[in-house]
Amino acid sequence: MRKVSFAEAIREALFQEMERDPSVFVYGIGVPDFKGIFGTTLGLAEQYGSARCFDTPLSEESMTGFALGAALKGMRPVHIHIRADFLLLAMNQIVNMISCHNYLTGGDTPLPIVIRAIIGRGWGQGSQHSKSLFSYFTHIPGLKVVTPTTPRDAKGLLIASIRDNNPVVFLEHRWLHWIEDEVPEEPYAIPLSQSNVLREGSDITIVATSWMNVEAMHAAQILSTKGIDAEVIDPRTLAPMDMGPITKSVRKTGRCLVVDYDWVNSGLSAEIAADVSHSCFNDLTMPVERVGFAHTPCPTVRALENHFYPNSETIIRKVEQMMDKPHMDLSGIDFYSHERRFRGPF
Amino acid sequence: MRKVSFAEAIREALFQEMERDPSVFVYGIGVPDFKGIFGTTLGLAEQYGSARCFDTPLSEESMTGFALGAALKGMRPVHIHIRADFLLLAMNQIVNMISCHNYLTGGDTPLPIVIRAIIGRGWGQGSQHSKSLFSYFTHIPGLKVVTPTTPRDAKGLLIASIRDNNPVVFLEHRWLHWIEDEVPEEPYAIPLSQSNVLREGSDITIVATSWMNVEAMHAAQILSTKGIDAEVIDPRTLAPMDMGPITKSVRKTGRCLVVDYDWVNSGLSAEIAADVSHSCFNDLTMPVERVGFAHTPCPTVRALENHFYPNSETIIRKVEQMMDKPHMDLSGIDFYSHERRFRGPF
Amino acid sequence: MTQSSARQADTQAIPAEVSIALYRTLYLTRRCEEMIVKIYPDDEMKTPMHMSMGQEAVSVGVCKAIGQDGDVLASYRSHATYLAKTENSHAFFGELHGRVNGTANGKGGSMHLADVENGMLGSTGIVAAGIPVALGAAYANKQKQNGRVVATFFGDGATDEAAFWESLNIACSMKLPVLFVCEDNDLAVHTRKAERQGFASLTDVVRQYACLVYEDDTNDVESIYALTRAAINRVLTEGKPAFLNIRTYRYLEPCGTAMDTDAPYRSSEEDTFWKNRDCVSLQRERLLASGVQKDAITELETTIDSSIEASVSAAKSAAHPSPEMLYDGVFHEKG
Amino acid sequence: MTQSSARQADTQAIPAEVSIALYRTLYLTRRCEEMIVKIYPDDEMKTPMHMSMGQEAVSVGVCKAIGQDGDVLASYRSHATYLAKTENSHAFFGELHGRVNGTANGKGGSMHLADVENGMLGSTGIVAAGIPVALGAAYANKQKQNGRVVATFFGDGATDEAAFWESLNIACSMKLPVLFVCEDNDLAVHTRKAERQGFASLTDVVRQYACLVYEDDTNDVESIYALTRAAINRVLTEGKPAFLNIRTYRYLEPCGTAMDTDAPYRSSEEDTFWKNRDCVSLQRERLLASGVQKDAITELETTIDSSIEASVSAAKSAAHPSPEMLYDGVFHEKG
Ligand SMILES: Cc1ncc(C[n+]2csc(CCOP(=O)(O)OP(=O)(O)O)c2C)c(N)n1
Ligand SMILES: Cc1ncc(C[n+]2csc(CCOP(=O)(O)OP(=O)(O)O)c2C)c(N)n1
Ligand SMILES: [Mg+2]
Ligand SMILES: [Mg+2]
Repeated sequence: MRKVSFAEAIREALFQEMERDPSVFVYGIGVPDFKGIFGTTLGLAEQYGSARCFDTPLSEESMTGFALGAALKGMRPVHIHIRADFLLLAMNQIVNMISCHNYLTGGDTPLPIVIRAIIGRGWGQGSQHSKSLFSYFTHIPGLKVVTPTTPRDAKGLLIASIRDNNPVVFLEHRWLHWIEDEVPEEPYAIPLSQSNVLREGSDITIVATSWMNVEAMHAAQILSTKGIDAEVIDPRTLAPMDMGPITKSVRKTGRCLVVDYDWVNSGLSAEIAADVSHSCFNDLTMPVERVGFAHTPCPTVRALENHFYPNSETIIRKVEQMMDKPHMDLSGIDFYSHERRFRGPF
Repeated sequence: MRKVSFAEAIREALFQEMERDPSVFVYGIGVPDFKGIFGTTLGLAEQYGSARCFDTPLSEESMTGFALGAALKGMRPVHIHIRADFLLLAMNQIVNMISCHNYLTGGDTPLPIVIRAIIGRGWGQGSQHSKSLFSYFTHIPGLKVVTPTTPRDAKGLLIASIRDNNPVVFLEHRWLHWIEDEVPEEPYAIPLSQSNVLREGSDITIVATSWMNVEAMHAAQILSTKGIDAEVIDPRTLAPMDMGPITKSVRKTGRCLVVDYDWVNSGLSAEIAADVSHSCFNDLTMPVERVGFAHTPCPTVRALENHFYPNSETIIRKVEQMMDKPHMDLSGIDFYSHERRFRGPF
Repeated sequence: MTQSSARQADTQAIPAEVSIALYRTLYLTRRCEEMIVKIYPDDEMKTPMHMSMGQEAVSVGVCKAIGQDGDVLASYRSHATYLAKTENSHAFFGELHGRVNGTANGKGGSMHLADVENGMLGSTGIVAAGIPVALGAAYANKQKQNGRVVATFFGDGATDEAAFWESLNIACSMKLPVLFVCEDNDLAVHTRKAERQGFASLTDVVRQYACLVYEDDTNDVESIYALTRAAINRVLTEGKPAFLNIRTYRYLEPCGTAMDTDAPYRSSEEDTFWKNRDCVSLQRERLLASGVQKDAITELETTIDSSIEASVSAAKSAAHPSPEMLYDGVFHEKG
Repeated sequence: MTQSSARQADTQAIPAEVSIALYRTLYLTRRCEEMIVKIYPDDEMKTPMHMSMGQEAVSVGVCKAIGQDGDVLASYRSHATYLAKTENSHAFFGELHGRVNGTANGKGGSMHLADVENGMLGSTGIVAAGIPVALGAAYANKQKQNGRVVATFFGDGATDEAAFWESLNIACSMKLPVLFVCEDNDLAVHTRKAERQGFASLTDVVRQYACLVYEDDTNDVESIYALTRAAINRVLTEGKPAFLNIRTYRYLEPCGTAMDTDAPYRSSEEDTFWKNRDCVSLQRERLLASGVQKDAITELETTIDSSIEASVSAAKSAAHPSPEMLYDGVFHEKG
């Protein structure tokens, strides 16, 4: 099968859904410009016209409410933000308005809204261009939250999100955009709320979100050379989350490490850890461990950014500690490939 | 000692701090009007003038940034919102700006900002006037989160919050305003980040937030008549939280129930449960249990509101299940006193 | 940029049946609220009440002008807007009573009256939050070229809020068929416009935008109706939004069913001034003056009164939602 | 409401030493950025760069006018504002290099340059988010009656945002001593004002507010300085805010150090037009024309050049923050 990048898979999903259904439209700050949101929206305006793919004033709050109004009149809006941090300007519309509008209007009001936002990292994105905000959305009843990791999932989950009759917050880590893998050409939907076992293993269960799956897979591969067999699970949909495969895995391994791409305190990792600690109380041979951002604002300088973000090495060190293994020699292993790939400016 | 209401204790704290320090000022929508935010700001404008206690345009986002600017110039703003839900309009200023401004300016910039907001309940407050949003703030590095339960704590913690050189989100449950208890007349500060054991007990540890402490204490009292001795702990400061007394208690009881006044999923209850499950792994005789809002928007109609909110009965039922006790006869017990007390309109 | 203003729109051209229909709806909204005032103390409607009383002409005039096909977003002061748009006092009282025959099984209550199918897209308890929603609905109508307009109702207080200004700019920039309807009662809770506004005249600011601007201070439903009809024509032909600033007066406390005429923020001159131009009485007098028989009016009123009684009875005898219903409708069922 | 406009403010009254100081700072900012362009490819400054190049006259003119005592809030396009306010190229290059001699040990980087003690209250990566912050600082100054003003810098794109409109209203309503400085380069990333604005002229809208309005399209630092001095005088005597709309032109790509003159959103006529009125050259020519010796200018330039070299060396030889420093400063230590 042909291989395409995650970014290209997103773009293909948008093209195919706009083609399939004239009620789909795509908009946001900079969406139709010649950079096209890291290339993911390039060509849409040319193909489907400026009424269905358009730029907007810098007005995140109002352009989010806009999506609700359009959905109420039968449209399927896809609203794009170049950074998830900017969603903090739209929380009122997302949480106070969109999340509960179906509930407050009798329960039979389709609200097919997709809010796509990109999680920034590297090259000094700093405190205001690096948030993921997973738990802000998973906390709220009425919102679905989707975080694809692979190109195939990116396309299939975006198509499923667009076709879903509920509001979906769709969060893409910027570094995933460059990953290339096999992606079917024809349109297809991957059902939401299905966790995906990325790697089977018997010693420990690693539950990872978004970019952390890349780190977890890398870690698992290195760990396997040291005789540790890790299972890696990507929930893909963070809300409503499919806990089944996670519980099943922990029942098997007796150990669980949650690796979230967010702050730990009151984050999604807390929910997964609390849930696993509860449902696998008799299976766990040790406490569930959590790894996430350092509890500080994201620093700009690389020297500290490297300590702010967990990576495969963090995961390996945690796992070796959990497995009661001696300190492994990891010299010679390259842990920062994607970060090196990205050389600014933004 | 004289007894005063929680609301009166808040008002007294504001008076005494404005008296002590001319850099303290108090503002927000409706703050100096004749209703005075449920009476908590009455008289301040008359006493200290309209430059230090003032009304504002309906502009939550900007009036929050205003606090940051004033703090940067040496003032101590207290910004008041009549509902916590309205903070969703100010998330950008709180999270993207205020929480990290000290970090981004070298770490020695005092930011003595208090954001007081009231959590609504009852009489059909409904989905947009009932949020507590605890985990939205505890998740973010650089913010302190304070939720007093008793009148004495209300005064002492508000004074401590005003004197603190960091941004504090101070959340008051509306029903607590009516509670009367002993409160010292002179100004005093209760240190932040000190959990408070409201009731000692040996069978089970109940960690409760805000209003849920009232329910938990009520439940504990009923449980004691049935031979169950519950320890009730009020963290009071939700971030940074003092986990010491909680861990100590669970080591003693072996059982833990977290009763949060918020949604359960990815909420503060997840953090406490994950943390206790981790630190008390060998002490827990059963999984940590959690109780919170139903995972739905808050319904307006009382018939459903009663099922949306947990109360003492929910707690008792959960505890009896955890303690493996038979279903208790609770007939004749009045579980909704405060709700009955409150008869609209808002 | 074209600017228009009509302090007293031309009401001559309004056909008799429209005049009567306007009165019927005005009377319906007034009487529904009088019923609320009467039975609220019974404590069966456990929901905050932001009463429209005094301001009904705004909702009635505008909703009748945009018609059944039009779309509407209301603020939390939603009673008159909901009733003017739907005339459905059954679902209205059902919702206020928290019963399964309400608009949302009681889950919404007074602040969230809606009837999406009939163009009542929603009401919101967050000041100004419905304004952006109207933009998207207007965009959808424009895409569908269905000739419909959206009206979004909000108070003068809402014009302090960020969302109003962003939305005004967006609507003008995108040339959306939307009516911004400011129900200007001079008050946000207890605070006057003058204490909140950094300009002398809101309409003078808005006139600088690429939209139509209309003003009315008559409290006369026909004036508002005529002005809205004129606005709609131009919105559709000229392809730009309109801003309607309509002065009016709130009779009751900001939230609740009591009179607060003695409260410190009120003035009795103002109260007298506005009650002398009560919108329901004005229209009744106009009908009488135009030759409609008193009996005909009384009959119309009696019919409405008994339908309101029927709505209240229906609400009271309808069931409360069952506990399981709490969990229904968090997500839409079809995926 | 008083309205003022000065397309070409009176620059006659500017003393020679001020003219020279203005040039010095302009030259400093320009040369610092030229240094960035030169050494950015070395990959030692791992931080996004929103370059001020072309627009320096706005920051320099305004910051010199408000003086050392004034307070400033910058956007993410903060280089010129930071340097004009502090003239501290050492801390500047330290921060861009992520070193402990930077403004925040490198934790902030290019988008968060600040020096609170010296009135540079902060820079922000969120469009428009610094505007409300300026209000509170202005309130504090007003309370202290210290006669200081606050200037908040933002782009034309920021005027689309909610926060701008709320803040303008608040400042006017509260009569705050604040200057709203719009650095109008006609672009938000690649999008022109005309595609984003629902009005013909921003200043015409703002003129309806209770504030002073000034416009400038000269790109001439003395014009901007004189206009800002005039504005400050009136802000302090008349007790109201001022809005300054200053047309200018961005030379480089929206973020990054490359020229993007060929990008589809650019026009070469525009480029030529603005580069013919380059603010640094304009001021240099003025000095020469006014009789300042070429040698004196060259000497001044050489001094600055070597101080910039020194700043870069200092930055390069300063330490990176140690890993433990990650956790410092999340909270302020004194409680
Ligand atoms: C965002 C937000 N802030 C504050 C409130 C509290 N509040 C409710 S009504 C109101 C005044 C609104 O005034 P206006 O828009 O003029 O409407 P009116 O009540 O006069 O109809 C306020 C401040 C709210 N509901 N939402
Ligand atoms: C709230 C927010 N939305 C979007 C962005 C992305 N963004 C960065 S710069 C910019 C354009 C800003 O234009 P303008 O205010 O005119 O400033 P200029 O870059 O022209 O100096 C945008 C949209 C952002 N940083 N913040
Ligand atoms: Mg009003
Ligand atoms: Mg610009």
